[in-house]
Amino acid sequence: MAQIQLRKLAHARSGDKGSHANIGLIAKQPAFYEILQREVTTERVATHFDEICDGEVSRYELPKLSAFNFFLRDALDGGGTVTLRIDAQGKTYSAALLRMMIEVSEQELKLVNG
Amino acid sequence: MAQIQLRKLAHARSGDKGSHANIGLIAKQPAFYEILQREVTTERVATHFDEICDGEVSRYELPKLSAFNFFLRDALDGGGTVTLRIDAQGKTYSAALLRMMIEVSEQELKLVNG
Amino acid sequence: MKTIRIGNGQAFWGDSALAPLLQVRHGELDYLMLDYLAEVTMSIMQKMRARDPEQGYARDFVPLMENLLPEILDRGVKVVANAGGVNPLACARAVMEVAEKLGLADRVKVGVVSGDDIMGNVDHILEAGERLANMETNAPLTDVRDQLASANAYFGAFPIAEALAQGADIVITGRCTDASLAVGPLIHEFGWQPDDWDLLSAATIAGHVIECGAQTTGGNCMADWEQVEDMAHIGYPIAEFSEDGSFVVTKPEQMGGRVNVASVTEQLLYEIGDPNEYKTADVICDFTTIELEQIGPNRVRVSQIKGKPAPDYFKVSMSYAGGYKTTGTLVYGWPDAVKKAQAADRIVRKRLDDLNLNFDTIHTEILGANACHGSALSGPPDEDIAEVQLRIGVRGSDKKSIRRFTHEIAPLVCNGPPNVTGYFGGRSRVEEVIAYWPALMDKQYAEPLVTLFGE
Amino acid sequence: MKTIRIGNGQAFWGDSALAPLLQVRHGELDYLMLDYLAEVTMSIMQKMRARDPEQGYARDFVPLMENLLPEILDRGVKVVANAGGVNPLACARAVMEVAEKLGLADRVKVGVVSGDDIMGNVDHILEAGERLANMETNAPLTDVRDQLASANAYFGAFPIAEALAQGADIVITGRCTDASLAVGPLIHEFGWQPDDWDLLSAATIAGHVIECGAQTTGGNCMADWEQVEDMAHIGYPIAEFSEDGSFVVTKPEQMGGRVNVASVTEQLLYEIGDPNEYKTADVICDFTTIELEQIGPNRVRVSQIKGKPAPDYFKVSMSYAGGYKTTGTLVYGWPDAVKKAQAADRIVRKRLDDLNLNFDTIHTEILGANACHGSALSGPPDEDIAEVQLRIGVRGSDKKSIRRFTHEIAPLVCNGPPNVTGYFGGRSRVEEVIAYWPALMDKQYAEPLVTLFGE
Repeated sequence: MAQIQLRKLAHARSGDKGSHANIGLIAKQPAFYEILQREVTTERVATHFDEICDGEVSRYELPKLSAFNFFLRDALDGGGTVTLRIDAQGKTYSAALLRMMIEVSEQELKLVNG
Repeated sequence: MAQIQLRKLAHARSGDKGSHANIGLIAKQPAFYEILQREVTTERVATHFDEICDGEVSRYELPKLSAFNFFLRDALDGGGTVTLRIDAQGKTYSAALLRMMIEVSEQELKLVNG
Repeated sequence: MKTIRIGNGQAFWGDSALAPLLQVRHGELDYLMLDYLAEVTMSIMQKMRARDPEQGYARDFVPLMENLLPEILDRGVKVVANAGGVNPLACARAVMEVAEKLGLADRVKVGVVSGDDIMGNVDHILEAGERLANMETNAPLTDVRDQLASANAYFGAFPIAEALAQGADIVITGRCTDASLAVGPLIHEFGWQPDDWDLLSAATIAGHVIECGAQTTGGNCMADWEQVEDMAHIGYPIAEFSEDGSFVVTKPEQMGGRVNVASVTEQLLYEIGDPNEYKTADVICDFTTIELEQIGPNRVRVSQIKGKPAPDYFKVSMSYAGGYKTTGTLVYGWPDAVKKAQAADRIVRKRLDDLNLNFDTIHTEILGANACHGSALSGPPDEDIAEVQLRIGVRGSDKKSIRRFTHEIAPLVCNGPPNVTGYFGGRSRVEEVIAYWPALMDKQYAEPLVTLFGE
Repeated sequence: MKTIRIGNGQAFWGDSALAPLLQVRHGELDYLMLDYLAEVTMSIMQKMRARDPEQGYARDFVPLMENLLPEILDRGVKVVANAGGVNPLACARAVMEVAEKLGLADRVKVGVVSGDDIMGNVDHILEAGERLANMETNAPLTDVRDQLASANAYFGAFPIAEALAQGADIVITGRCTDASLAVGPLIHEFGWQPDDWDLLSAATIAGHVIECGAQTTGGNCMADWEQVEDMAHIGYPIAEFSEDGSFVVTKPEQMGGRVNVASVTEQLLYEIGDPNEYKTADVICDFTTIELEQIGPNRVRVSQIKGKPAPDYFKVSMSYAGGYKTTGTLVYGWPDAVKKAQAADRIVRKRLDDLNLNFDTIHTEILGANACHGSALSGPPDEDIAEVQLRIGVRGSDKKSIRRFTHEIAPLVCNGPPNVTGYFGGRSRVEEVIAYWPALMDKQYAEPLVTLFGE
């Protein structure tokens, strides 16, 4: 087993919906989709964003796009016009998710490293 | 001989005079004054501040205070109200000077490391 | 097979002033879609209209039309824009003035979609039994009724199609779902009915993909961003929509940027909730069946889109006065920049304590160390960092406390940790917080109104 | 031996609002000295007076006096402040109004030193043969005569002593050398003559040491800054001046901070040129003979000060309209934050090139990497930095170009590198540059005028 950073396997984009944020997480290759599905669980994302997100996290699957949508409730200190955060609309939360360390098998590691 | 950073031997304060800046450099102990006198020359300071200072550098000695005053002409992109620099009044130039690496003998090094 | 080319030339109020011009010139467009309205924008426009009853729309749209008008008339490109903000009729009047100034008034028809502003009817709607509860908290609107500043229904695309059917060359709307700006022209061109769910869903997704401008063509894209070509001259996106309900995302060939599956996927997922049920006034879209295919350089085909019957309510976007806030900043330089900023923060908080002020929140960020992702995710800061910016924000309902806070930043320059700068803007401005109140409302309570200018 | 205690309670306009109060309460003062005028401040006040002829002084001084007046009268503390800015008479009128409101008008005399404003005489002075050449560039004033916004002579301390001799409890000045605010009381108390060079020099240096407030008592001090005690409640400095021309620097015992040789030395060297010849209107000071001695906890004795005859000219501080400037900012987040900011900078510069705009300077800084000390000194940036702030500034005489630049920042949010935020302030404000023109002028061309209010 090996620990690697999520950004090796995926890219992402994030934004706001009122006081919630969403992060679209996209596998760099369709073959990585299952690794993301296993590793980037709702629970792990909620823990990862503990300091930022005050509400629940939901995960939605979009296998045809090799992607997931994460919905983070109350993750913007009240939303775009209310918040005191510099990232008022969660535009950098995409990268925050990609900081996550995930566990992959040696075989998967080879796949990722191409 | 050894290379050490000036901040080991000195502290400093800086500010503006119109479009010029000054830096007061003060030996942490009177015994360091002569090292500063030898190492922190007008020429070396001018080279050190090449990117920041467009004019001449002058050095003034204040041995009774174990200190020097450096006067940097045209070092503020036009001065406090004109400049586009975040450090409009050169308040952090003191620390910039303390980045300088200077050369000391082994004996002096012992003195500095106390 | 008939195709219609819709290009986006503006992703938000403040986007590139040149983009619409270049899109018209190089995009071979049938329609130019311009999106000016973020949720944040509506509250800004509200403040503008409060100061001047002839304002409250995206002012930049008027000089833009002055530049574009001759060219769009010559090329036969129609414009659909939500530039109307909270005052679409005033916006249309200003555009007609420009047309007259250019001697083109007899060649231009401007259609306006209004009626989304339900501010005057809120009490009636509440009395009729709608709670207008906050979708996020479920609190009833009565909680903030007295502070309410604006209330607008998110209309769909049919009123836009109606304006085009009446002959409008330019359609100006107030609040409508962003994607409608693309869906309206497609309804008009293809003659769709309100229950063409799959087609309406496909058109909505086409609108969603292009509504954020260059975010689809390589801008703000994490996938291989360094490989995006000539970002300085990035082309804005075009949806080439076929009558079969598929579309191709592309950009003007002559311009920079990159349209590939990665950038289109990032944008598909931008600002959505449940991808099985993306709701607009006209349809519920399903994102999970979408298929993407790179069919040529900078051409991505989007197909297999399904839709479900529209909800029987409008989403309503309301704003209300929610107190005050301000953020004070200082820059601390090397060495030990983070330590100094932290010490300064502790000093300010102690002094605020002594003053017995009243805040709902005090929030500190150290830019360079933990501002975007917080301390836990950002990891230990670089001890040798060149400088950081300390940002202390306060929010609350007591304006005096917020104002008093603004006096506590500058003194640190002489009475706090050393090597401090970046304080030349003076005391920070106390801002009124305009908070956002999203709700649902039965469609009977708002009626789109189409008006034509220039007949 | 007679000693006089002068405390500083304000280092600049915007310094701690509580400091003067605490200094009066705990400092056992004879005089409270308040410094409001940086060079930058004069140009801000100039703009204020242009908008309203009853403004142009440090407004905060008036509510401060409202708070302090009963206490300073009870304790017999006199106040000397350059709060008058470019409108000392208006400032004095406002203070007298406050005294009346408090029912203390019959117990207060306010002395005003004016006459430093030579704006109305500039042409006369030029015709009389003075060049008023820029001390920094030697260019003649005629180069910027048409853009001239203000012209003030730096007066010395004798007019302040005169106001005190006339019985003033509060002395309000316009432009004078900062140290004069301390020298004036000492002249008055000790009865010095204009040729008491050593004493005037010592008093000037005492004023210089305390004029920047807490910078003498552990604030903004690089020497062991982490060891400074209770910086949240830092005491402001006091000079305890003896008739022999030595003085002790100290602070109120009850308060935090630290007075030691290191902090006093840093402040001695603050904003000086040639230490052999520090010139004011009253004397030329020599800093090279000064001796410092720690004579007790938070007590540093300053002695052995020498002075030389005063110059026969006044320094004149002038300001003129020098074009326009603005700075646009964006925040780029991890990963590769610096690379993204650099790419964005290249994009903006290319777009500005395309627009054919006219700037004197375009200046880019990346806060977190090179903003304070430049790239060469800051060294390679941390590749893993949490975020940086990109700051692009432009300056020039063509206002349209500067304004057009402000439209080029926000678009990067969607059409530039990814993970960008921090753009919610809207377009940056175009500022008029008020530039500074220091010159020398024969003393005959300006006459200090002392006026007493409240008799």
